[in-house]
Amino acid sequence: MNGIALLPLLPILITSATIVVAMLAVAFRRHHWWNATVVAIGLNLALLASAWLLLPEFLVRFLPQFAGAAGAPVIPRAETPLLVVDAYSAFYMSLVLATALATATLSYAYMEGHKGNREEVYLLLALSALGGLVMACSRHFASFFVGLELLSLPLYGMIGYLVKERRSLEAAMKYLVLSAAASAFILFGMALVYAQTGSLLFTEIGERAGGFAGPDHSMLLVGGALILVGIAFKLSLAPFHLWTPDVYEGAPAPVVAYLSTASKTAVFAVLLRYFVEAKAYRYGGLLDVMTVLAVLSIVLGNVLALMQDNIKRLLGYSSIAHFGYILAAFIAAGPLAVEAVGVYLLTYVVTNLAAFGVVTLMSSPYGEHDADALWDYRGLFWRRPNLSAILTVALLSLAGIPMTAGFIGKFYVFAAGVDKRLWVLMGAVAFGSAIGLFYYLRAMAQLYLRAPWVRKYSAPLDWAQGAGGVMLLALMILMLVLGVFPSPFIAIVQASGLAGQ
Amino acid sequence: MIVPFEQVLFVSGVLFVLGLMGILIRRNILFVLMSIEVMMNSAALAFVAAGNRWGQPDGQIMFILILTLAASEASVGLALVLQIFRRFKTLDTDAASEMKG
Amino acid sequence: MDLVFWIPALVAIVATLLAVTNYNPVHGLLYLIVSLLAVALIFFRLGAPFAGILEVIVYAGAIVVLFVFVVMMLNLGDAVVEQEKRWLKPRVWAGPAVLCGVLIVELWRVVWPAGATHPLSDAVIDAPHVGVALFGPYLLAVELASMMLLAALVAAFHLGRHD
Amino acid sequence: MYDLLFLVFALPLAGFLILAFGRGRLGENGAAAVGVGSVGGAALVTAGLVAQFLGHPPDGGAYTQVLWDWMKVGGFTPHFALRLDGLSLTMLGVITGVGFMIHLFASWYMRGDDGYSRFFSYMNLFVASMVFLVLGDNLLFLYFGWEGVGLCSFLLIGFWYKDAANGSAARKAFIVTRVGDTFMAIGLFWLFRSLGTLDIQQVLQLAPQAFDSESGRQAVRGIALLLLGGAVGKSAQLPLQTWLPDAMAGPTPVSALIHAATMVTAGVYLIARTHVLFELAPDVQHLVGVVGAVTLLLAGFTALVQTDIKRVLAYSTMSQIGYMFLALGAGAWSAAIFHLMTHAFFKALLFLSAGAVILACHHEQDIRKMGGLRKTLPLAFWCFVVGGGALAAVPYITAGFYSKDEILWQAYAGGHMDLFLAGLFGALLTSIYTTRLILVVFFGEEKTHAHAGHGVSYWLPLAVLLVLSTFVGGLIHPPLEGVLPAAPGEGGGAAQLGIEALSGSVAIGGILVTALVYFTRPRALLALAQAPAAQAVRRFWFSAFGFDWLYDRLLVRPFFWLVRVCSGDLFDQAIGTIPELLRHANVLSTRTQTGRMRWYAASFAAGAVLIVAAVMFRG
Amino acid sequence: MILVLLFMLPFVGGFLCWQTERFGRGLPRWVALGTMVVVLGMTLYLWATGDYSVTLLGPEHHWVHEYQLAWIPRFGISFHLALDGLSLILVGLTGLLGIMAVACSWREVQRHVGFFHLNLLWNLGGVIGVFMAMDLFLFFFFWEMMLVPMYFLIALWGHNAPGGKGRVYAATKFFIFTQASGLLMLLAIIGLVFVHYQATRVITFDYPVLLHTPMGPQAEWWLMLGFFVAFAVKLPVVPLHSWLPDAHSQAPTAGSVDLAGVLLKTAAYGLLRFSLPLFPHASAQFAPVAMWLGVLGIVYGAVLAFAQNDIKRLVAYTSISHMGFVLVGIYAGTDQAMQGAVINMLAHGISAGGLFILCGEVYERLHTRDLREMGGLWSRFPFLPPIVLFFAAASLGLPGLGNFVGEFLVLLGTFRAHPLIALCSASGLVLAAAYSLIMMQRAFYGPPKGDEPLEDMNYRELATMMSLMAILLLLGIYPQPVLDVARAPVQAVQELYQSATGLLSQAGAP
Repeated sequence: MNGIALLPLLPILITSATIVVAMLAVAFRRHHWWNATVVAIGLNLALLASAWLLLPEFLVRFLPQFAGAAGAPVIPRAETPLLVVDAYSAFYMSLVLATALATATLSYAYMEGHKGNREEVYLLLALSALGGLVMACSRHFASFFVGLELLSLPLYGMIGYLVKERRSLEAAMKYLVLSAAASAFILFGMALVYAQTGSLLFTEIGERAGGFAGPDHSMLLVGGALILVGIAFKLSLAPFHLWTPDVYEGAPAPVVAYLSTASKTAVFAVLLRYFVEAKAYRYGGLLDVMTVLAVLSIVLGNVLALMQDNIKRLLGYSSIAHFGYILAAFIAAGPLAVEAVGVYLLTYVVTNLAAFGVVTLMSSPYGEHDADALWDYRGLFWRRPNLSAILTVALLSLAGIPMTAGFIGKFYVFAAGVDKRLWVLMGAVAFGSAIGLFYYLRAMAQLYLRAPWVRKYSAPLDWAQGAGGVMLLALMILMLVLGVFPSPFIAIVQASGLAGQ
Repeated sequence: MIVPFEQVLFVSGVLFVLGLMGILIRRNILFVLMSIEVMMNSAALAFVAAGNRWGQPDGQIMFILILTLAASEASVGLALVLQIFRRFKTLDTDAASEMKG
Repeated sequence: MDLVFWIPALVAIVATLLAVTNYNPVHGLLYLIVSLLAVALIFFRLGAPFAGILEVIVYAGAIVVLFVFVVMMLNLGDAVVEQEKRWLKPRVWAGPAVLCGVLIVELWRVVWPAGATHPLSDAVIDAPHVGVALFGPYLLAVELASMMLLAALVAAFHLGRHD
Repeated sequence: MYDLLFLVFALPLAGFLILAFGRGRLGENGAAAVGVGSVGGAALVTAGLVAQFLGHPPDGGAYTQVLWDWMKVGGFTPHFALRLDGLSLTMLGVITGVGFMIHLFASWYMRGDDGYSRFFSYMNLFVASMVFLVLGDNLLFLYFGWEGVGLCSFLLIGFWYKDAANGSAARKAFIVTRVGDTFMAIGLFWLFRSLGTLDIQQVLQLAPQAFDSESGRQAVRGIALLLLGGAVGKSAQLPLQTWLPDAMAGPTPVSALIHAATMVTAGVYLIARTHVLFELAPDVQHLVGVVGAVTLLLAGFTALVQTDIKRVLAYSTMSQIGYMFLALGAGAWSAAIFHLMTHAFFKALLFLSAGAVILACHHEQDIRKMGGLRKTLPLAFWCFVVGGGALAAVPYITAGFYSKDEILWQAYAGGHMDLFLAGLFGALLTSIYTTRLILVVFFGEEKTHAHAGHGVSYWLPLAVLLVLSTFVGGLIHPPLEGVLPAAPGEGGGAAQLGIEALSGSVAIGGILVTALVYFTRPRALLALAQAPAAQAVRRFWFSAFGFDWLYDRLLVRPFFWLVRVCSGDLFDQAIGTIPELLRHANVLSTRTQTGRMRWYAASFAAGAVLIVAAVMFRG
Repeated sequence: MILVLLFMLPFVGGFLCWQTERFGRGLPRWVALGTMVVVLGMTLYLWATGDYSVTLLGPEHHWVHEYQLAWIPRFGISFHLALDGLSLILVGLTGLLGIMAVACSWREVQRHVGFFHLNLLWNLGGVIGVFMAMDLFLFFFFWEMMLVPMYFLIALWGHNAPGGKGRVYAATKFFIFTQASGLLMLLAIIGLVFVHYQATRVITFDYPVLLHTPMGPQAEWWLMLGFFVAFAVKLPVVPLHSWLPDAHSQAPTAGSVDLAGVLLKTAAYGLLRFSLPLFPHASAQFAPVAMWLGVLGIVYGAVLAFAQNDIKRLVAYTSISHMGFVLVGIYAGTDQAMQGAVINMLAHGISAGGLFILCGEVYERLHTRDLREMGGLWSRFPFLPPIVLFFAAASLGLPGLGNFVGEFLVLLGTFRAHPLIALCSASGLVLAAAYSLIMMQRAFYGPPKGDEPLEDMNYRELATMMSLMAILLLLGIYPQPVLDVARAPVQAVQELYQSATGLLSQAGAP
C-alpha cells in the first residue's frame, strides 16, 4: 500500500492518530479543556478529510460550474479487502464525525460540572467514532463486526461514565449484557452465512447466494435473520427496544445524544450496504420480517411515549418510532430508498442532537442528576427563550412539521414508500406520526406554560456563550435551513448514493 | 464415518442456545457474563467449522477477532461488575431495575 | 460415529449446561473451562490447531481466570450459593428453557436440512496460513482489534476505578 | 313622479338608519318626528303615485324602476328593481296609508316607553321591508322583503324584551313563518330550475308553455304547493297558524300594523302575484280555498271563547285572511285584494281602539275584567262598533260588507259551494264573536276605572280609519284590472243581490241573536257554559283546536329530545374513544418496561425465535 | 414579485412585532396592524389593477400574477406562487380579518404581546401562502405551517373554559386532527406525483402540470380521498369536526376570528382548487357522499349549536353548519352553487368573525361566556346587542346580507342538480333561525341579571364592527364585484367538473 492509496482512509487514520495523541495527552497531563481540544481538533481534521472526499461528487451535482476546481471525482477511492471508501461511506463518515464533534462539544459543557475524571470521555468518544467510521466503510463481515464492537465497547464506558450514579451503572449493565448478546447473535448469523457461502465479503456473498435454491439457502436466510436480530437491537427496533428508554435515562445526556445518533447511523449505514451489496433485498421473508418490525416499532414507540414524563425516555421512545420510519424507507429499496434513508438520518441526527443538546445544557452545572423530568422544562420559554426555541424546533422537527428538517425526512419516507406502494407501512407511518404529535406537543407546551415555582434545574445564564450553546444555535439554524432549503443537502445525499444499485 | 460439517454447526448452535439460556435464567450478573462468553465461543466454533468446510483461514481469523472481543467484553464487564457490587452491594440484576415505565 | 468429534462435543454441551446452571460461581467457572477445553479439542479435529491452542491459552487461560479473580475479589461464598438456589426455581427457568428449546429445534432444522451434508475436510489450516491471512488482507482488522482492546482498557480502567 | 318610487322605501329606511344610529340622542319628540314623518313622507309619495297612476297609467299598466343588478351568476340575473302596477299600488296604499295612521297612533301609544326610538326604528324598517315585498319585480326581491318583515315582526313582538315570554313568542313567530319561508324558497328554486328565471313577469309569461306537459303539470303543482306553504306561514293559515295569537305579545300598534293590516296579508299578495301558477294547478288552487275556509271556521270558533281582547282580534284576523284565501281559491283574485284592503282598514281600527282600551285600563287585556267602557271611552266604543260592524259585514254601511259579500258571491258563482257555505257559516261566527266582544267590553257593569286618551295623534288615526271602515272604504276600488284575471261571476245581477241579502241577514241575525241572548238570558248562557261537555268544548276551542299541543308533541319535544341526545356531540364522543384506546394501550405497553434485564433479554430471545421461524417458513 | 412581497409581509411583520416588544407593549400592536393594513391595501391594489376575467385551467393556463422559482429540483418542486380571482378574494379576506384580529386583541391580550402577534401574523402569512401556492409541495408546506402558530395562539393565550378540558388540550386536539389528516394528503400528493411520473417520466409537483395527469379510476379515487379527508377535517365535515368547538371555545378572540374566518376557508379553497380539478371524475363519483355529509353537517351543526350553553361553542357549531352549505355548494357542480359557495365562504368569514369578536367583547365585560349567566343584556349595553342581532341575522341568512346570497345561490344551484339534497339542506334555514334566535334570546332577552350598565363598545370596537357590517351588507345587496372576480376560476373548475359529472346536458335551464 502506498501513500496515495492510503489517502482515502485519511478520516480513519486521522481519528486513530487522534486517539493515540489524546491518550498521550491525558497521560501527560489531565486538563479538561486541553484534552477536549485535542480530540476536537483531531475530529475536525477527520471531518474535513471526509468532507473533502465527498466534495467533488457534491459539486458535480449541485454546482457543476465549480466541479472542475475540486479535481476529478475519484470515488470510489479505495477498496482494501475490508474497507471501501466511496461517496456513500464518506457521507456517513462525515455524519458520524460531525455527531462525534457535537457530542464532544456537549460533553465539554456537561463534564465541566462533573467531579472525577473528565478526560476519558473524549478518548472513548473518539474510539467509538472510529468504530462508526469503520462501519461506514465496511464491506466485509470482519470489518463490520470489528467496527460494531469498536463502536459499542467505548459506549459501555460512556454510558456508565458517572460511576457514582446508580442509574448510570444500571444503564451500562443493561446495555453491556444485551448488546453483547446482540453481538453474539450477529456473529452466529455471520457464521451461518459464511458457512453457506464461503465468503465474508458482501459482494461475494451476493454473487454466491444467487446460486442456491430451495431449502439450500435456509442457512443463509437464517443467518441473515440472526444478523437482523442483532442489528434490530442496536437500532432499538421493537421488539428489541426494551432497553432503550432505560439506557437513555441512565446515561449522561451527551452520551445519549451520541448513542441515539451516531451509533445508530453507522449501524444503519452498514445494514443498508449489506442489503444492497449482498443483494439481500431479494429475500421476501427478510423484508416481511422487517415490515413487521417497522410497524411494531412505529406503533409501540409512539404509544409508549404518549404519557411519558421523562424527556430522555420520551426521546428514547421517539427514536424507536423514528427508526421504524427509517426502516420503512429502507424496505422500499432502490436508489430513492437509499437517498431517503440518508436524508432521514441526516435530519434525524441534527434534530436529536439539538434535543439532547438542550437536555445536556439544562443538566450541566449539577452533574449528578440530569434535568430529565418534563417538569423541569415548564415555563422555560419565559426564562431562556433561545434554549426553548431550540427545543421547540427540535420537537417540531421530530414531529415532522414543515419548515423543519424532520418534515423533509418524512417527506422522503413517504416518497420512497409511495413509489413502491408500501401502503401498509405508509399507513403505519402516518398513524404513528399522528399519535406522535401528541407527546411532542405535550412536551412543547410545557416550555410555554407558566412556572410559578423555583426552578431547580436550569441552564446557566451564559450558556449561549459556551461552545455548546453556539453549536445548538447552529443546529437550530441547520434544522430550519434543512427544512426550508434542503436542496444542497439533498445533493450531498444524492452524491453519496451506493454504487452497485 | 466422517462427521458432516452441519453437525459441528449444530453443536455450536446448541452451545449458543445454552449461553442464551444462561442470560435468560440467571440473576447473578457474573453468570450472565459467563453465558455471554459461552455464546461468543459458540459463534467462534461455528466460524472455525465453516472455515474448515471452505478450507479457508478466514474462519480462524474471525475466531481470533471474536477472541479479542470476548476478552475486551469480559474486562469491561468485570470492571462494571466490581463497580456495581460497590454501589448496589449485590450482583442481582433485578436489584438494578430502578428505571422503568 | 466420529468419536474424536462427538465425545468432546458432548462434553462441551454437558459442561456448558452445568456451567450456566451451577449454583456456585467457582464451580460454574470450572465447568466453563472444561467446556472450553472440549471446544479446543474440536478445533483440533476441525484442522485448526492454532485456534485450538489460542482457545486454551486465551479463553481458558486468561478470560476465565479474570472471572476467577473477580469472584475472589468479591469474596462470593456460601451465601451466594444459597441465594442462587433461591433464584433458580423452575418457575424462573421453565419459560426460557422452552424458548431455547424452540430455538434449538429451529437451528437444527436450519443447519441440518435433509440430504444436504458436507463432510468435514481433513485439511489442516495451521498457524502459518492464518498468519499470512491475518497480516495480509486482515491487517486493518488487526489494527482495529488493537483499538478495540485499547477501548476496553480505557473503559475498564474508568469503570473499575475505586474512588 | 314615477321616478320617486324608490322614495317609498328609501324614506322609511332613512328613518330607520337615523333612529338606529342616533338612538337615545333624539328624544321622544325627535324620534316620533323622524319615525312618523318618514312614513308620512312615504304615504305622500304614494298618494302622488296613486294620483298619477289613476290619471296617467304607465304603458302596459306597470312601471319598472331598475336600481341595480343584484347579481349575475350563470343564467341567474335578478335585478334590484321596483315594479309598480295596480296590485302593488294597492298594497302600497295600504302599507303607507294605514301604516302612517298606525305610526301616528303609536307615537301617542308608546309615549314614555324606554325603547321609544327603538320602536320607531323597527317600525320604519318594517315599512321599508314591506314596501320591498310588494314592489319587488322578481321573486328573489320579494323574498328579500318577505324575510325582512319577518325579522321586524320578530323584533317587534319581542319588543318588551325583559319578559322572557315575549322573546319566546317572537322566536316562535319567526321560526314558524321561517318554515313557510323555506317552503317558498324551495318553490323558488324549483321555479328557477324549470323556467330559468325568477322575474315575476317572465315567470307568468313563460309558465303556461313551460308547464304544458305531464311532468310540467307535476312541477307546477309542486311549485304552487310550496308557494302556498310560504303563504300560509306568513298569513297564519292552517297548518302554520299557531304563531299569530302569540304574536300579540308585541305592542298593540304592532299588532295593528303587522299582524293585522299588512304583513300577514303578504301570503294573499304572493298568491295573487303568482296567480298564473295557481291557475295552472287547479287542485292546488282549490286547496288554497279549502285552507282558507278551514282556517276561517277554526279561527271563528276559537275567537268565540277567547278572553284576551287582542287574541280575539288575532283569531278574527286569521279568520278574515281565511276569507281572502277562500277568495283566491275560488278564483276571485280581485275580491281577495279588495277584502285585504278593507280588512286593513277595519282591523287596524279595531286594534288601535283595542290599544286605546288596553292603555286606558292600565295594560289590562282580559275582557272579563273590563265592562261598561262605552261611557268612559266613547271614541273607542264607536270605533269598535264601526270596526266590529265592518268585521261582521253589516250590510251596506260598512266596508267589510262589500268585500266579503263579493267573496261569497264569487265563490257561489264559481261553483265552489263548499267554500261558499263555509264562508257563510264563518260570517255567522264572525258576527257572534264580534258582538260578544263589544258587549262584554263596553256594556255591563264597569269593572275598572279607565282613562280616555287625548291628543291629535290619538284621535286622528282612529277617526280616519273609522271613516274608511264605513261604506266609504267600500267605495275604493283597487285598480286591479289587467293585473289579475277577472273572476267568474263579474257583474252578477240578481243572483248577486240574493247572495248579498243572504249574507247580510246572516250577519245581522248573528248580531241580534247574540245581543238578545246577552241582554235577556245571561244566566242561561252561563249555565250552558258551566255544563261539562260545554267546558270541554270551550277548552278545546280556547286552545285553538289543540294545534299548539299537537306541535309541541310532534315537533318541539322531539327536537329538544334530539338536542338533548346530541348535546354531548356524539361524533366527538365516538372520536374520543381513540385517545382512550391509545391511553389504555399506553398503560399496557408501559407495563412491558419492567426495568428488569432478564425480561428484556427474554423479549429479545422471543423476538429472535419468532423472526427465525418466520424467515424459515416464509423462505 | 409582488406576490412574494405579499406573503413575506406577515412574516417580516410578525418578526418585527416580536422584536419591538422591548420598546413598549403598544408597539407590536401597531406594527401588526400596519402590516395587515398593508396586506389588505396590496390586495385591493391588485384587485384594482388586475384583470381577473381570463383564468383558464388548461395547458395554456394564465394567472393574473405569477412567480416561480426552482426550490427542490430533485423532485421538481418549485416555489410557485400565483394569483387568480379566487385567491385574490381569499387573500383579501385574510387581510381584512387580520386587521380585525389585531384590533380585537388590542385589549384582550396583555401577556407577551409581541410573541402573540408573531404567532398571529405568521399564521396569517401561512394562510396567504396556502391561497397562493401553485405547487402542491408548497401548498402542503403552508398548509401545515399555519398550524404551529395557531397552536400557540390557542395554547398560550386561550381560555380555560370552565368545565372544558383546557386550552392545551384544545390546541393539541386541533393540531393532531389537522396534522393527521394532512399526512394523508401528503401521501396523496406524493401518490399523485408518482402516478404522473409513471405516466410521463416527469417528476413535478407543479399544480398546472399535474392537472392533466392521466390516471386510472381507482388511483384517482384513492388520491381524491386523501385530499378530501384533509380538507374535510379542516372544513370541517361532520364526523371529523370535533376539534372545532374545542378549539374555538378555548381560543382567544383573535384566534377564533382567524380560525373561523380564514382557516376553515383554506379547506374549501383546497376543494375548489385541488380536489375537484385534479380528480374530476372521482369527485363527481364522490359528490353524493360529500353532499350528504354536507347536509349532515348543516343539520348536525345547527342542532348542536342549539344545545350549547357556551356562546362561543354555539357560534363554533354554527360554523359547522355554514360550512356544510359550502360543501354542498362545491360538490353540486352548477355555476350558481359553486359561486354561491365562494360568497358563502366570504360572508361566513366575516359574520362568524364578527360574532366571535362580539363574544370576546361580551366576555371581556361579563367574564363569562355561559349563556345561563347572561340574560337581559339588552338593557345594559346601548350598542352591542343590536350589533349582535345584526350578525345573528346574517348567520340565519337574512336577505340583504352576504350569507343569504351565498346560501341562496348554493341552494338554487344545488336544486338544479340534486333537488333532494337541496331540500334537506334547506332545513338548515329553519334551524339557523332556531339557533340564532335562541342565542339572542338567552343572552339579551329576559330579565336582566344586574342593574348597573356595562361598559359599552369603544370607538375601536365600533369601528371594527361597523366596517364588518358594511361589508356584509354590501356583499348582500351588491355581491357582483366579488362574483366577477371569482367567476373565471370557479367557472373553469366547474366546467372541468361538470364535464365529468355529465351534468351539463342534464340540467334543463341555461
